[in-house]
Parts: sequence; C-alpha cells; structure tokens
Amino acid sequence: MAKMNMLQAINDALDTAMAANDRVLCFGEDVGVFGGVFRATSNLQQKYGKSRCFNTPLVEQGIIGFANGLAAQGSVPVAEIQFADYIFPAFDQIVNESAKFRYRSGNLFDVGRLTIRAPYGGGIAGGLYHSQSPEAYFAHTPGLKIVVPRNPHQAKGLLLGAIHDPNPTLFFEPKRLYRASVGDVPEGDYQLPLGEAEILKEGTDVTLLGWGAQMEVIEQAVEMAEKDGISCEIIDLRTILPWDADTVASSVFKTGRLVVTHEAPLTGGFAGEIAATIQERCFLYLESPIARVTGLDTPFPLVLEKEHLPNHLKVYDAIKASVDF
Amino acid sequence: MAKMNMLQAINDALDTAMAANDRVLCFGEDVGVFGGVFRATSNLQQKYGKSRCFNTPLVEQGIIGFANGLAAQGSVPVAEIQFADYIFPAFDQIVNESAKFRYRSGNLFDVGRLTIRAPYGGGIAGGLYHSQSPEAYFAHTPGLKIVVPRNPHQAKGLLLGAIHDPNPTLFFEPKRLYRASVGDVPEGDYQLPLGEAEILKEGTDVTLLGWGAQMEVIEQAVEMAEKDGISCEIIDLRTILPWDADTVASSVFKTGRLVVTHEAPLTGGFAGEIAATIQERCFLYLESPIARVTGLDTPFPLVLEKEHLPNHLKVYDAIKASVDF
Amino acid sequence: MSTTTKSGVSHTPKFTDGAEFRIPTFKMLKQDGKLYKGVKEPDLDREKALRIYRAMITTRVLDERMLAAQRQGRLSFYMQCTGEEAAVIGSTAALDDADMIMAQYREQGALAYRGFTIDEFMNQLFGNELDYGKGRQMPIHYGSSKLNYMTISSPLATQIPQATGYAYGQKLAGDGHCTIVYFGEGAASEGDFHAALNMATVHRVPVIFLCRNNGYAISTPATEQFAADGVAPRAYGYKMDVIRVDGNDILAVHEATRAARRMAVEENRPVLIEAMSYRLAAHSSSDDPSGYRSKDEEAVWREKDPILRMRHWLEHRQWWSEDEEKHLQETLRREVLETMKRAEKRPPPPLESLVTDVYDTVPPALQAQFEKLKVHIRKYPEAYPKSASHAKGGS
Amino acid sequence: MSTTTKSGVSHTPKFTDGAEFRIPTFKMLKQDGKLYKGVKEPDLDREKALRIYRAMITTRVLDERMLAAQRQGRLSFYMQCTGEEAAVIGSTAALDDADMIMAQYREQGALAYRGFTIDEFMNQLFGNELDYGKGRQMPIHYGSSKLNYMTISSPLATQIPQATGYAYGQKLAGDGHCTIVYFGEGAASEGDFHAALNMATVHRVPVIFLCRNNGYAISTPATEQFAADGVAPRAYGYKMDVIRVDGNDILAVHEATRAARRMAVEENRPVLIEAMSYRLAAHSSSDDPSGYRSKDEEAVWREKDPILRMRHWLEHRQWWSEDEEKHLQETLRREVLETMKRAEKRPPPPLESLVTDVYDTVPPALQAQFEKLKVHIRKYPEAYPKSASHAKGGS
Ligand SMILES: Cc1ncc(C[n+]2csc(CCOP(=O)(O)OP(=O)(O)O)c2C)c(N)n1
Ligand SMILES: Cc1ncc(C[n+]2csc(CCOP(=O)(O)OP(=O)(O)O)c2C)c(N)n1
Ligand SMILES: [Mg+2]
Ligand SMILES: [Mg+2]
Repeated sequence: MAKMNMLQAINDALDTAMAANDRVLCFGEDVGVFGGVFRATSNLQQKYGKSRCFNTPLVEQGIIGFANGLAAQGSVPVAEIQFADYIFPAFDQIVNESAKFRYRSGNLFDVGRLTIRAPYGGGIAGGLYHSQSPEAYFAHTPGLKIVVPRNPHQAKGLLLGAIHDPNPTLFFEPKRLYRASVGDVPEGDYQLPLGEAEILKEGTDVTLLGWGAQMEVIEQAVEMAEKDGISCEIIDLRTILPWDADTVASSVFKTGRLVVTHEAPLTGGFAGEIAATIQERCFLYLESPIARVTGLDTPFPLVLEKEHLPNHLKVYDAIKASVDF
Repeated sequence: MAKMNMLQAINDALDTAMAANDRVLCFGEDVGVFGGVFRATSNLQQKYGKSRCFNTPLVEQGIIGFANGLAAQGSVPVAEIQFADYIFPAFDQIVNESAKFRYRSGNLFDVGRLTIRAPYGGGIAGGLYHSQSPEAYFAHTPGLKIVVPRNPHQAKGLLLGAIHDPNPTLFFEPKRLYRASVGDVPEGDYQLPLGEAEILKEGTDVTLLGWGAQMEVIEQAVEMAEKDGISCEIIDLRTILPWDADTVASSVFKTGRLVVTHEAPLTGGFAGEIAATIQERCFLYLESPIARVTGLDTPFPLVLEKEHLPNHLKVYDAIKASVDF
Repeated sequence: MSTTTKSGVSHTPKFTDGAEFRIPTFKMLKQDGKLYKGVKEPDLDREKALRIYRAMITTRVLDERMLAAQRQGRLSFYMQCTGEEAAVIGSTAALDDADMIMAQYREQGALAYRGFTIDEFMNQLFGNELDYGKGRQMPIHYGSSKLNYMTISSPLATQIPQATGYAYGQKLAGDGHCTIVYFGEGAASEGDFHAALNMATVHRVPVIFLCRNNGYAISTPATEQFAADGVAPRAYGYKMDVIRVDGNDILAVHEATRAARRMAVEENRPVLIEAMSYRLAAHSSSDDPSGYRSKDEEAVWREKDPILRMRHWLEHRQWWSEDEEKHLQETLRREVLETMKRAEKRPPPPLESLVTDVYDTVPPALQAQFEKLKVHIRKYPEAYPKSASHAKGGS
Repeated sequence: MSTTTKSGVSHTPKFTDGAEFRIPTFKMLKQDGKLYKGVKEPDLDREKALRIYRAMITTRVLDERMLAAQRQGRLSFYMQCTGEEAAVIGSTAALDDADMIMAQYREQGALAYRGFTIDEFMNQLFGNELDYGKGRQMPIHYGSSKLNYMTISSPLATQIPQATGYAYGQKLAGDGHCTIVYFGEGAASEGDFHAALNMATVHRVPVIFLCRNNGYAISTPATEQFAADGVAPRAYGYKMDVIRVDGNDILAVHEATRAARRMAVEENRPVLIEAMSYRLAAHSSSDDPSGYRSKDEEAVWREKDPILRMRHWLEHRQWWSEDEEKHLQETLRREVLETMKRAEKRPPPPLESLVTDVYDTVPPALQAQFEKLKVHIRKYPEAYPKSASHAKGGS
C-alpha cells in the first residue's frame, strides 16, 4: 500500500499493465516525453520506449481509428483523449466502429482490447470546453463499456479492469480529483470488476446514486442529511454501461427513495435512464418520485459554474424533498 | 392541397423556402444534379442554380463545418447528411459548435439559421448502418432543436418551421415512410410550430407517445387495444428537443398510464428521459410503471430486424400490460 | 528546432499550387494485350497469372449473376466491382496472403483471389445461418479472419486510420507483414483519410493505401470531389511515397504494389497508390447512373476492360485459350447458380444471434430483453416466421 | 470523364514523396531592420506601419502583464502570442477591416490591430458583467461582431471549415470580402483542416488559411506532428495556392497576405499561407516548456524577435524613436494596470446569463430549472457569493 493521488494511481496502473504485457501501448496528444498535460503517462516513454508510449499528431479521430486497428490486430492500446470535451471528433470511430466491430463481424474480429482514457468534469474553472461530462452520449451505444472511478484505489483497480476487459472501454477520469483525491493504493496488479456498482454505505430512508467526482458531493450531502436523522444508502455506480440495475433496484426496494446525481445536463443525462428503469422495476415500492440533481440544461459556464453544478447543497435539498414528499 | 408522398413534401418545402429567400442553400453528398440518393432535392439545382444547390465532397464534418460558417455569415443553409448513420463524423461540429455557438459568444454570433436534414430509421433491410435512429445522441445537447415528422403534411410544415427557426435544428426524416406515406399537403408556405407535441387522438386509459415512423406503429397497436375496450390517447412528440413535457404530463394526469416507443435501443434512448420526467411530474397519478417499447440494446441487425424492431404487437402488449398492471 | 524548414529562401512572393508537379500514370500493358515499348516482361509466373485471372473472372461472373438475382428480387442489395477487377486483384496478388486487407466494399475480387468460396460469398449475401457475419450486415459486407480480410464496415474511410493502427501493430510484432487498405476517391475526402496518412508517415508504418479512383462517388464526379489532379498529390503533404497507376492494367498494378510492399515491409515506408479506373456498373443495385452520366462516357471505358486486357496478354503468352475461357465461365456460372439456390434456402441465423457478440458475453439486462422477446415471439409466432421455431427453445 | 488525369505516362514504377518540390520561405526584412538585397521598399505607408507596430507592442505588453497577473493569482488562465506578433498582425493588417477573422486563440494581436480596447480585453479576461461573452468562456476567448472577429472556440480546427463556409456566403453576397482563418500547425492535423481546404478549392471560396507554424503543439514538436517539410505542401493535394513566409518578418507576412487577399477576392482562389515562427512563451499559463525543450532553442528564437525587427526597420525609416517607444510602452503598461484593476472589481454577469443564449429564448423547462435555482440560492446565499444578490429579484 502506498499513498497516492489519483494521477499517480492511474500512472501506476498503466505502468503495471505495460510491465506485465509488452503489447500494451499508451499514446495520445502529448503523452510521450511530456507524460500528458496532466502527467498521467509520466515516465512511461522513458521506461518502455518510444514505440510503446508516444505522442500522436493532433487528431482525435485518427487516434481512435489507429487504436481500433491496433486492438483488432491483437495489441492492447490505451489511448488518451486530452480532455473528454475533445472526444467528439472521434465519436464516429467509437460509436460506429469500436462499439460495433464484434457484432458486425459475427465475432470474427473485435477491438475488445481497446481502452480510451479521458479526463472529464467541472469545478476547475474550465468553462464550456474543459468541463464536460459526456458519459451519457456514449451510454446509448451497445457494445461499449463506460467506467468512472471515484478515488485513487478505484482508479487503479478499475483501469486495470478496463485494460483487461475483452470489450472496448471508455474510462472517464474526474480531473477535479486528479490531485485532490489521495488515498491508499495497493501495489502491483489488482482488478476491480466492471459492471458492478458498490454500496459505500448502507441506509434505510433514501438511496443516493452517483459516480466519479459526484461521490464526494454525495458524501457531504449525506453528512448533512444524517444530522437531520435521515438514514442514507450510498451507491457508486462505477460502470455506467452496462450498468448494475440489480444493485440499485435492491437498494430502492429497501429505501423506497432514490436521488441520482451527475454533472452533465439533466435532459438526456444518464440519470434519466436510471430513473426510467427503476420506476419500472420498483414501481410499487417508491415512496416519492426519483429525483435527479444535475447540471443545468445549458453549455457549461465559467464564472457561475458553482451555480451550475449539482453541489452538496442541491443534493441535500433533494434528499430532504424526497423524504418529505 | 395536393396528394404527395413524404419525399415530395420535403422537396416542396425546400422549393418553397428557396423561392422565398435566395439566401437558402441546399447541399450535401449527391444533392446536386442527382437530387440526392432519395431525390429529396430533385430539380432544385436545375431551378436555383449550382451555387444554391450543390454536391459537396464526401466529408460530413466538412459539410456541417461549412454549414456552421454559412449560418454564422447570415445565409440559411439546409445541409443533408445522406443517412443519419453517417452523421457521427460531424458530431463535434454539431454538439460542440452548432449547439454552443450562441451561448459561448454571448449572442454576438449564432448559427440559428442552420438546418440539418437526415433520413433515419429501420424497416428497410438496411442493417447496422442504414437503420439507426440517433435522436437521443443529440437530445443531450442544450442549444439544438430536434424535429421528426410523421407524414407528408407534417414534414413540409415542420421542415419550413425548422428552416425559419432561429436555432440550429436537426430534422430527422423517417425514410421508411419516404414513399410509403402519402397524404394531402397544402400548397405554398406554412409552418408548424417547433416544441409542441400534438394530440392525435384523445382517450382516457393510457397515453401512447412516439414520433416519426413509430406513429403508424402506435396507431396499429391502438386499433387492436381499442377493440379490447381500452381507450387510448395518442401523442406525437414531433419535437424531441426541447420537448413538450406539459402536453405529455397533462395527458398522463388524465390517463395515469404512459407507453413510450422508439426504434433506437432502450438504454440511453429518449424514452428514458421522458419516463424520468413524467414519473416525477405525475408521481401520484401513475397507475402503472411507464413502459418503454424500443429496439434491443444491440446494434441494428439485418435478417432479424423484424424481431428487433418495436412493432405494433410489442406496443399492443405493452398497452395491455400497463392497463392490467 | 521544430520550425526550421529545409526549404530555401525567396524574396519575391511567389505562389504555387503544385499543379506542375504532376504524377504520371504507370502503365505496362496495352489494351491489345501487348506491352508498351521498352517495358520488360513482368516477373509473374503462369501459375500466379492464372490465379489472378481466375479471380477476375470469378468476380465478374459473380457480379453479373448476383445483380441479376437482385433484379429478380432474390437479393435485397448488391454492389459490383465491374471495371475495377485489375486494380483490386492485381494489388492483392502482389501481397503475401498473410498480409491484412482492409477494404471499402467493392473489393470482392481480393477475397476471390484469396480463395473465399462461392459458398462463403453466398452465405453472406443471403445472411443465412452459415454467414460468418450472422446475417447482421447488408449483402457484400464480407469478412474472413482465415483469409486476413477485415469485415467490411459501411461508414466510409473509417478503415483507413484503422489500417495505420493495424500496420503499426504488425511492425511491433516484427513478423514482416503489412496491411493494404482500399478506398474510393470519394472516401478519401473524409477526415479519417488525412489522419491515416499523416499518422502513417509520422510513425513509419508498413501500410499501403490503395485508392480506387473510379471517377464517381455515387453520382458525384471526381471533378466535384476535389480540384486537384486526382488523390495522389495529397501524398506530398505527408511526405509519403506515391505512385499513380493505370488501374485497368493488371501488370502495372501488380508491379507497383509489389514495389510498394517492399518499401512498406523492409523500410517501414507507407505508400499511396492511386489506381485510375472507372466504375462501369451502377454504384449499387439501388442506383441508376443515367441520372448523372452518359452512356457514351461508359462506352469509352467499356473499351478499356481490364479483364479483356489481361486475357489478351495471357493469350499472347499462350497461357490461356478460348476453350479454357469458355469452360471456366460455364463452370463458374453453374456453381454460382447452384450455390445460390442452396444458400437462399438455408435458414436464417438463430434468434440468439440478435444479442450475442454485442459484448464478449450477453449482459444481464440484454439477456432479460431477449427472454422477453422470446416470450413475445412464442405468443405471436405467425408474425415472426423467421424465428418462431427458434423462440420455442430455452426458458 | 472524371478519372482522366492530366498527368503523363510512365512505364517504370517510380515513386515520389514530393520532398523535392520545396516551398521556399518568403523573406523581405532582415533582423537588423534592413531589407534583403533586391527587395524593394514595401508599399506600406507610415500610418499603417505605426498602426501595426502599436498593435504589436500592445499585444506584447498585454501578454507580459497578464501572465504576471495570472502568476499572482488574479487571473485563472492566460495564453501569450509572444514571438508570433508579426505573423498575426502582419496578415490582419493586409486585409480590409470588414473581412472576417476566424482565429484559434493565440491571435489577440489581430484584435489589437482592429481596435479592441484594453477595456474590452480585460472584461473578457475577468469574465465580468461587461464581457461580451458573459463570463461563459475561459480567458482569451475573445470575440467582437463589431470588429468582425469570430468568438474563439476551444475545440481545435473547427473554425477552419467554418471559414470556408463563411467565405462561401461572402462570395454569394458579392460584397468583395473574404475570410482569414488562423490555426496552428498542430490543429492542421485535425480532419476538419483537410475538409476545409478541399471544399475551399472545389467551391472556389475567398478564404485565406493562415497556418502559424510555431514549432509546437503544447509539448509535441512539429517533427512528431508531421513528416513533411511543414504544412505548406498539403496545399498541393488540393490544388490550392500556397506560400510560405517568414512569420517573424512583418513585411513579408503583410505582402504575402495582401497578394493572397487579391487572389481570394478577385479570383475566388483560396490560399494557404504558412508562417514559420516560434512560440516563445509557454503554451499557456498552465504549461512548463522546460519539460520538452531547451532554453538554448528558445534563445535562438528570441534573437529573431519580430517586434524588434520591425522597430529597427521603422527606425531606419525614421518613423519611430527611442522616446516614442518609451512613451508608448509606459502608457500601455499604465493603461493595462489601471484597466485591470477596474475590470477585476466589476461584478460578474447576472445570474440569468446562465440560461440565456442557449436558444434565442429560454425554453420553459430551462426557465423552470432557473426558477428552482434562484429559490435554492436564496436559501443558501452564503454559498453563492457571486450571485446571491442577483437571485433576490424576480419570482
Ligand atoms: C461516412 C459515410 N458517408 C456517406 C456514405 C454513403 N455512401 C456510400 S458509398 C458512397 C460513395 C463512395 O464513393 P467512393 O469512395 O468513390 O467509392 P466507390 O463507390 O466509387 O467505389 C457514399 C456517399 C457512407 N457509407 N459513409
Ligand atoms: C480538438 C482539440 N483537441 C485537443 C485540444 C487541446 N489543445 C489545446 S491547444 C493544443 C495544441 C495546439 O497546437 P497548435 O495548433 O500548434 O497551436 P499553438 O498552441 O502552437 O499556437 C491542444 C492539443 C483542443 N483544444 N481541441
Ligand atoms: Mg469512386
Ligand atoms: Mg503550434
């Protein structure tokens, strides 16, 4: 065990994967000698050479196209997109290609070895284009897996899980926590399971569900709510696609209430999918409407980002409203 | 009034818009002399000249980038994407650019004059890449409008509405109905409102909600259900974004039941957003879980597309299940 | 110092559009089957020449029969390679059979050359239970892992950067193989093309980009696709080796590709080959070219038929005879017809093919959707004739 | 006949990578402020020359002060134009002020030249209530409809095909205007660049593509960005007129752009200009170049300072003196500091700026979200110091 921040944990995961298998490659804009603009790939080129960790030209559609080809060939590409806001030029390669490669070929070919890493989320004064949380854009795409870690321990274990998973996986990293989140991280290889939500805290009155940086927000809100005598169950979804509806439904059967929160705008956000599924599965158990606490239905603002973001006070209010319904 | 199929109605709408305003331009792959692979732009080049209706090189990101620039300049571009399945290379230009142009500039600049047309949907033996219904991918994007017509009359009126609307608008055309749907279409200019759902039939037991080609499916299912004595209310959402939650909620207040159907896969589909919103707004009125009848969570198949698609029998079953809950 | 250019200096503002740096078209074989003056006999033995020729005839016969089948309503869709057989087969034949092929959709000739059987073609075309693609894609979306032919994907140009990536993997593997990627002059307008070429030269990747410039992208003539003299000059922008070749000249295509393969594999130099040809048939069975081009123009190109040109050459060498031609054509026609009959009668893929291969295993929520679907089909078997019997089994 | 090439024929398979078709660098002014031999005095009058020079100094002073302000924590982020002032301002100055500018982000010099005031810069940098962009974008994302300067957008290269479209609209409008689009050599790797150039020549659009090749895209040196000798050779691929120019040579940049504008506006010939320069500062205030390049390399380029070079020229012409320099610098420094103090004290944009301009009007569901937000802020005013007072008003 070592104390690490999230960036170090991610770097350690990549290092671990590259040491274990020389087919693992890391590449993207500025990931080579510089180690990435956030330094997630620090020292990997120095350690594993320029052919396994390198800068690419500045073209996201090319990076993912290249990565798809590499994965089909049998290599294990871990491609970095510098900011999740810049993943959209690669949307076609991800949604029409990565996601459908196995299905369309009848399993003759696949790109299951592909992992795409990208920092996402707000709270760093990034404005429209350094703050987006695009997970829901991809969650409508059968064939992809989508993972979001909440802390360094999770980040390393889930990233190794994603790299080993035989399906193309998007790994969105909450960049607000890159240096802010510090914790114990086991040494060596360990993999956390994809597709399984984690119950962080049991409770009986209301279920709180989120992922990534929102878990911290949820914890703050729950602290306030529990002072009011409300018993909260906290779930980290961890994998957005395919998501663990069973764990969420079981919790709601018990609590009868659900508050889901994410940073992305409300409309079309993944909380909608969760609410739609849970209202169906838990219809007779629900004691109040499923609440969504999210960003506004606007592009991401800068100066008033605090007002825009679903912080602990908004989550707390939603808990209260749910319980008082 | 003239009898037209949907393609003719669309062609008529474009003709009407181009005749009225010489800043209206139509372009895209093969839309010039050939009039588009579906012939939606037939004769427009002949009538308005090569500078106003033309072929573009085969590059969707360029087509929409070009269209964004034109719209910012004050022209009124109507860009065609040959199939909605091929809109993804332009995803960045649409989601990061068109949608955010006005907001990021504080309204100094906008691309509100932009309309993007694309044929969507299954049922034509198109397999993975000539069948997709991508509306939900865009519905998570504040700043865009998304419109889907159900018949020729609607197609002409809504397309003219979209062209005149001062916001960038995606206009998805149900290609299965291009020739199959025939009806009376008024002559000259008329615009149907964006952002307003339409109640096609009133009823008291259950609300059926859909858009585009699914409206036909709903009507067939309702015919079966009404024979069983179930009174159905039918709503055509027409505009997916921003959507008319008020009309839907009012209906559900009355019926207490809602079945939403679309062709796109279930997870992350727009029915999820609708269900999430309506369970919140109508919580105490709901007599059964909101049901979603959709495509499977898979890429779009070919030979077994009938099995994949949410046809009238599946919708009928959902109505029955909702009423019998 | 990254902005130092190796170019010289000028003190007058001169513009250039590069139009003067023409890339000539490499030709060896005249239409009458004789070599151009000064061209030496190609290094192509009889066995290989006949393997190429048979693949060309197979492709032509298959295309003719299947278009007819489509017209009869037996097939939903078809696309012909007609006119471009030399460009495709001549290049594939210059490779090692273990090299990877990433094609666009009009390259059935490459598969025919590698030995894809008529049965295999038919199973895909009819999407029956033996189709490797499990009936999920439209006709002509072939694939074969055995023959190193990547399954076709409809979105244009996506395979081009994938080929760069695939070839990078081959280079690291160090097994001496390369990738060839085929695409049309229309698809070369996509952003993915630009990314692929740039990354290939930056990362020194053993990949051959083979552009089939057949004059049209559906209805759009090449003159409305780009202003330059073809696609070849784009190579200059990436410092990529390029050659333009007469795409109807089997010998030139083969020779150019062989040289390109050597550069790719031995020196990690990616190469762009522009094969100048013409799409003699309609774009697809859904298209009618009379809306955008003249019969006269087509006739000019029909005169340049690449198969006939090769046949003349073979006959000059006495490697091929009228009788052999007749026999081959008849045998193939019969085989295609018989195989078609078999293939169209075969049942469709099983119902579970709807949900397998989305992931390596079927996720629980999808499995639940599938179980529900089966119950539904059992309830309305007459509405689902293709799968009602399949839905019976299981839970 | 669309596949007819205008190129000749060859009977041997020769490959070319175009490396021999070098594009020379156009230069007029030496670092000592004298013209190269044989270069004639530029057609640039004193008034315009000083307008250019003042814009360069304004840019430099602004950049120095604002980077310092960022280091003091007064500003969240900043990007400098340092080293590239001539490339940007020389080209803008060659245009009509009504021509459209679509910039990447490092072109504040163009705005300074057009007359964007220090106040206007500051309001954007501090995102206060007077920022035209209403505090929504990060610092340096300027825009001015009055000055025909499109608001900056962070996603790279998206503005390049937009410029092609904008210019197509100008051509149809027939008012004799054109668009210039700026981008880095890194951004030129994006697919959008390729689309933009191709569409511009196909549709004959009055657009000038100005590539600032400053050697780096953040940490990535141009040598890892492309294998070719710069970005200029890509023009060959689209049959676009191209010129390479010393980006630190104000006269050469100005002269080349003037000629380009003439071609664009009078003949609808789009032009690519590659301005060879160097990013003297860090990529942005978040970057530390010591991780990827040497001080020595930077020093070489510091010697080539474009502002000093122009100043020498002005002094030779006796259009500028030491005194004037001192006065200008001091005045500007004072103005920047005073304006900054004013700007940072101004209140942020009103709360409703969160929800306006998403659409032309606020849709009902968004209005409802906003009302809920106001209630929430009123409940927790201390948590929202920037907007608590604003939330009071209204419903
Ligand atoms: C991304 C994308 N856009 C559009 C299409 C529709 N489409 C299919 S083939 C084609 C023309 C391709 O022309 P070209 O690349 O020259 O190949 P050819 O058909 O001439 O062999 C088009 C526009 C597509 N399949 N994918
Ligand atoms: C689509 C996209 N990808 C990545 C980025 C992140 N990014 C911002 S600036 C930059 C480097 C740009 O280099 P260049 O175009 O050469 O311009 P320069 O900074 O040198 O002026 C990168 C990678 C971005 N803004 N947009
Ligand atoms: Mg073609
Ligand atoms: Mg640069």
